[in-house]
Amino acid sequence: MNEFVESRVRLTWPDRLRSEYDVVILGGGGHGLATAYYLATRHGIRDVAVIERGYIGSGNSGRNTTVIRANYGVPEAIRFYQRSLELFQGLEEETGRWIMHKEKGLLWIAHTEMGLRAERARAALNHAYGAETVFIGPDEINEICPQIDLAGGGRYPVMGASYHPRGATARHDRVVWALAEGAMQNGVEVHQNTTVTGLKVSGDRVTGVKTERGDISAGVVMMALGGQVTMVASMAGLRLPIRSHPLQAFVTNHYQPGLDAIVASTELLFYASQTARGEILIGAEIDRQPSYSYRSSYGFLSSCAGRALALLPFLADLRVLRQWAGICDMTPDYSPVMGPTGREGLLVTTGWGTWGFKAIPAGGEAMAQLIATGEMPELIAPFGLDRFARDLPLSDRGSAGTQ
Amino acid sequence: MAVALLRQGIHPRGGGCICLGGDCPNCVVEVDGVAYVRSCQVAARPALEVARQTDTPRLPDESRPLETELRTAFADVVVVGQGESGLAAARDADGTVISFDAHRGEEAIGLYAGPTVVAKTPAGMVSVQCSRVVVATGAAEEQPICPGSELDGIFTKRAAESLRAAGIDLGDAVTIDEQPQRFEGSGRVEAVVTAAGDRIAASTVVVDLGLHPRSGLLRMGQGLEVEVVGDAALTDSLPPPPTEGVVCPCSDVTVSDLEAVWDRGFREMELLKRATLAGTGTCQGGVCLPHLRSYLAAKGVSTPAPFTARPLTRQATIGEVAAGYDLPPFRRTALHDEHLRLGATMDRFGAWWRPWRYPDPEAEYWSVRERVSLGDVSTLGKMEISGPDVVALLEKLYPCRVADLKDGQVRYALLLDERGYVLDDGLICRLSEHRFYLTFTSGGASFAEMWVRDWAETFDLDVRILDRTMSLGAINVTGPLARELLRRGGVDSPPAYLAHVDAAVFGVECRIVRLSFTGEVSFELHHPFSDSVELWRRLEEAGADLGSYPHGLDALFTLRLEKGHFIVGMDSEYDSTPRRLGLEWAARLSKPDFVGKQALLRTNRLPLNKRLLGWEMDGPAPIEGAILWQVATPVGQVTSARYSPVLAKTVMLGWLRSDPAEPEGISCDGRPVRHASHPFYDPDGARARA
Amino acid sequence: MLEPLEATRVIARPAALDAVRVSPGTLLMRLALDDALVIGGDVQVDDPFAIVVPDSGWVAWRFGEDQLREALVRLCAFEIHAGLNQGMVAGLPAKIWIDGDRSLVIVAAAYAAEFEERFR
Amino acid sequence: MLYLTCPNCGRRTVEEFRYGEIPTIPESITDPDARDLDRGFMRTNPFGPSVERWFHDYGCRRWFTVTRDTTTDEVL
Repeated sequence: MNEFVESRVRLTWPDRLRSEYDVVILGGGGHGLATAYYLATRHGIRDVAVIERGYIGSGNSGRNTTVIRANYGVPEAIRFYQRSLELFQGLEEETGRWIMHKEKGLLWIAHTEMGLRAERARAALNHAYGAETVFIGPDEINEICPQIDLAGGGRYPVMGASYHPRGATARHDRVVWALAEGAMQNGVEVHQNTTVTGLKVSGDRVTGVKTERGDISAGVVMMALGGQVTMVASMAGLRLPIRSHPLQAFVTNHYQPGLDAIVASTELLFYASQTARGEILIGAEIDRQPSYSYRSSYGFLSSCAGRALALLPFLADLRVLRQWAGICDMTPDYSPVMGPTGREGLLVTTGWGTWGFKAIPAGGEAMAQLIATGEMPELIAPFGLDRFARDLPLSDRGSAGTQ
Repeated sequence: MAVALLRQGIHPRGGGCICLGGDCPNCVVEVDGVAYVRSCQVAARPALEVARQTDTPRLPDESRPLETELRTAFADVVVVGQGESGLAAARDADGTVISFDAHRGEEAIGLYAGPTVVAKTPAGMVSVQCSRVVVATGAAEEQPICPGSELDGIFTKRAAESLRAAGIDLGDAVTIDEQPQRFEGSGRVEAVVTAAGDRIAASTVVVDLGLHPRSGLLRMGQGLEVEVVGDAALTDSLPPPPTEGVVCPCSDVTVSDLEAVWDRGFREMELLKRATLAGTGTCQGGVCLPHLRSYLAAKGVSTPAPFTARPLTRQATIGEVAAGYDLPPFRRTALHDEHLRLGATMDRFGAWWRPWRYPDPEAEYWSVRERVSLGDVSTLGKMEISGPDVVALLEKLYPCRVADLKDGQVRYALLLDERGYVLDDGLICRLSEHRFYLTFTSGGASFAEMWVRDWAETFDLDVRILDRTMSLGAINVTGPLARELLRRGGVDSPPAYLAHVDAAVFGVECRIVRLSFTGEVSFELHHPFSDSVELWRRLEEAGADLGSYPHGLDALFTLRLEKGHFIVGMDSEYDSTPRRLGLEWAARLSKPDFVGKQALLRTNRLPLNKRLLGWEMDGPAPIEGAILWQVATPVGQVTSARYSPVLAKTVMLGWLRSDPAEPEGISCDGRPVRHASHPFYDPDGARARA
Repeated sequence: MLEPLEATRVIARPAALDAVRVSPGTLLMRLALDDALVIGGDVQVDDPFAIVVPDSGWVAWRFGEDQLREALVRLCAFEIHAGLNQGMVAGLPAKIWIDGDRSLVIVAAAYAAEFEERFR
Repeated sequence: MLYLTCPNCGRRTVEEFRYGEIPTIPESITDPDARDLDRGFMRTNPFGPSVERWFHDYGCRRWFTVTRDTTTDEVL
């Protein structure tokens, strides 16, 4: 047996889909399950069904590159992701499950004067809002990650970096399972292989969902759907500020631990880290064209590999195991959307772009609070869908990690 | 290589059933420092360094230079596999055919849209774009799943045939054709216990358990023009459900692991895979997939589909897949070597190399403020545009008025997007009634061309557009003595402030555009790329006794900041409306229409949440990005901060994100800062207009 | 074999460009319906709004066709045909003119140094 | 590896192009502010055929229009 076999989580599946629940959550990924988990464990709301089209974690929750960090570019986001980072730190203890959480520090490398300026500013802003980040020079970078070629292959000299020591990774699937188990133990029903075919609408109010297995009435319906949210929202006549783009990544065979930090470059547009199992995981920017296709491209693999090698030449002889794609829902301001939709009874958590995994606990916690209290929690109030009409976008493109 | 090792009595990995077909992980070794190499897929050559691989190899300490290249080819048909059916498919195909033969070391590693087949070959990487792919990859032999399967001395039927053909004596080999109960032995197999329970002593066991189509490429090609022939097209019959032993040799997953996670509720193929990591190793399910399916089928899961096939089907290294990729190119202005000659430190700004600093930064600054200086502004976006509808187009594109510009006049303008946010800024120069010359920022040039063309087509306007960014150089001659330097170049009537003329400077035809970003008299000399060096040198020579010294970007950032000029993307943000930037005058809302007008009308009614303001403080400049504090609360962030030599204080631009009333008690870097109106230097612009 | 290219750029109505005739020895590359790069000769175009300007922002390399095709197998991912080809070559925007011994690769002069390094 | 065919230059990999959206606003939105807001921020995000503009960045530098199935990336 390998040490990574999941040996503790126990998933308990319901026999049948009932026709009524207090809360129905569409999407059995990290955000949907975290919301259910916090509803059940923090608010005692247990009459909850999570409806999942495939298996739990089959969307972006199982396709991302598992980085946890809080070093964002606008104060509202820094506070939110810092909360998430802290919840992640306590998640193993809280659930009693090994999610392979490991703090390893994250380096965002700058190669030009403009890059230095951006990383200094990032460090200053994050420090001010409580997400520990410092600006460091090449010597310190070399100490933290000796594998980085400080000459950047001659083209991308390493001039400095913002360093975020609490940057971490965890095993994406295990986060999903720990939350699913915790929710299930507290009475939440998770229904896999259940496709939503429509929303039940009465006037301006959403009263439930229609599925291939029957209709469900619900006091509150929450959409936590990666990739499909535009279509489901349109069932309630709702338009969203979302465009769905593929995001690709690839992974190597496994090796002994050795790449201790998470390394990223906003100019080279890639980031690399080593998983608990020892694979090197490398991701890059989103594909430019909106698409729902999960097909990988060789152009991505080749260019991402080439860019990673400019900074981490020791990767050259590692064997590529597989590549894959997820579908990222991108908003115009590169920040998520959480909260009411303008349709009574319908809530949404979306726009999770390339930063959804790291937000799972805080997003779930806040959405659960919103459902339980009916009040928009202060932490996520700036992320409401109404921010566009109020002309208060949260422009954070520079923090997408890949932009 | 595997055969060569086995000939010497060495099992490449120490044990495990050998297939010699590239389907299992049981022959992986480290070759020349590269781990996870299937020795059955590599030709043995002298001087190759082969080492036994541990379960988890070390990361390499360093890399070796890689000579691999990627070649692109085109064909009507690509045939992957050159067994009988592959050969037939290649023979019968119409048009041009390219075939890959794994036996010659040509391994297709992925099938992508197009269709495009990428293969690793002894000659390097190959990418073939084609109309149709024929998958003739054959079938893999089923591996034994039972206790003892990790022993040495177990071979598939085909492997045994290959070894015998290579003259290797397999001794007392016995052949079994059903999954055995177990193998016995220590290190090397000593006996096999068959399904029927018979114990047969043997030091070599050949397993002939059936075939499973190598369907990875086919599954990867779903939705593409892909056809499958030969054994790869076999219907995949399930083996008997595994009962004991290692199912996935890559990740070391046993049947009891499957049982354990099944009991815990992991009942989907993907969940079972993810919870055990079966199928996620070197062979990507090549060994375990049939057995996992069979396991689930026995549990009552109806016909579990194989898990998704993803590239790469056969492995390549990161260095190999990077072959043929070229990093984004950097641009050089025509004056690149001049800057190097002058000792400049070059830095990249967007796509361009630009002089950041020359050896004497003080001279850079003071030559502009007190004498004359040259700056290379060739990177500015430049566009010529003409046509009957040109005024109509520009009136739509720019938030300022355009129609009233007279020939020879220049106007500074913002460019807004449809949300009313500032996209870029630059100049509008009117050449004649139907002809204009536009400039954009260095970073915005490429987008500007797309933007202008897009709107011209959207409005169906009759215009001609030529982007001249890369074909014209531009030199900024700036400082109180700029006029004198131009006079020496033969320009007796330089343009007035915010005007332009076409004239020769030292014999070089220039469009001389007068404005001021530095705060002093400034003439931008736009000229043919090929004349740049000549013009620069003549200006340099003629300016020597005027005290001319060139200035780079770093000095320019200080000079412009003293004038309070913001820089798009450095000081502005995604949601910077003219109002937030304090540039409401730049958007003429009385115009009938322009891109972003409706958005400005809409958002101007909303409360103002943040403003870009001027700030000053004593002492040295804080970092650009420093936080503005009101007592202990962060209320904003500095975007630009420079110590101004001429003003003897620090001047800054920065966003205030709190109540926009007059801010008080603001500090930065532990020191008090004052809100100050900008321009900080020469506020009425007398010097620039002089 | 690098040479700076002294050319004329013509932006004009497509029909006006269609009607342009150039003298023998002059190379007219039709970059787009309304866009031509003219090398080695004058050009008259019947469009009062045409933009006709000297364009020295390019550099060219001369090759024999076979030599060029062989190199392009490594440097570009599209199929080359006789006449003008435009696209990504060695990671940067390039124009390829295929015409026997007069075959050319043209890139913006700003990319000359990068291209030279990559073309090897 | 998505391919697009530029009407001027021919078939190229997607890396040579830049994507441009054609915004579609429901006719039911008639209020000028609401239309403007929808145009600026809301997206139809089609699942299936999508009419869109592409700019041939590395070639002729002109826009063209294609219909692409966003579920398969196939150009229709």
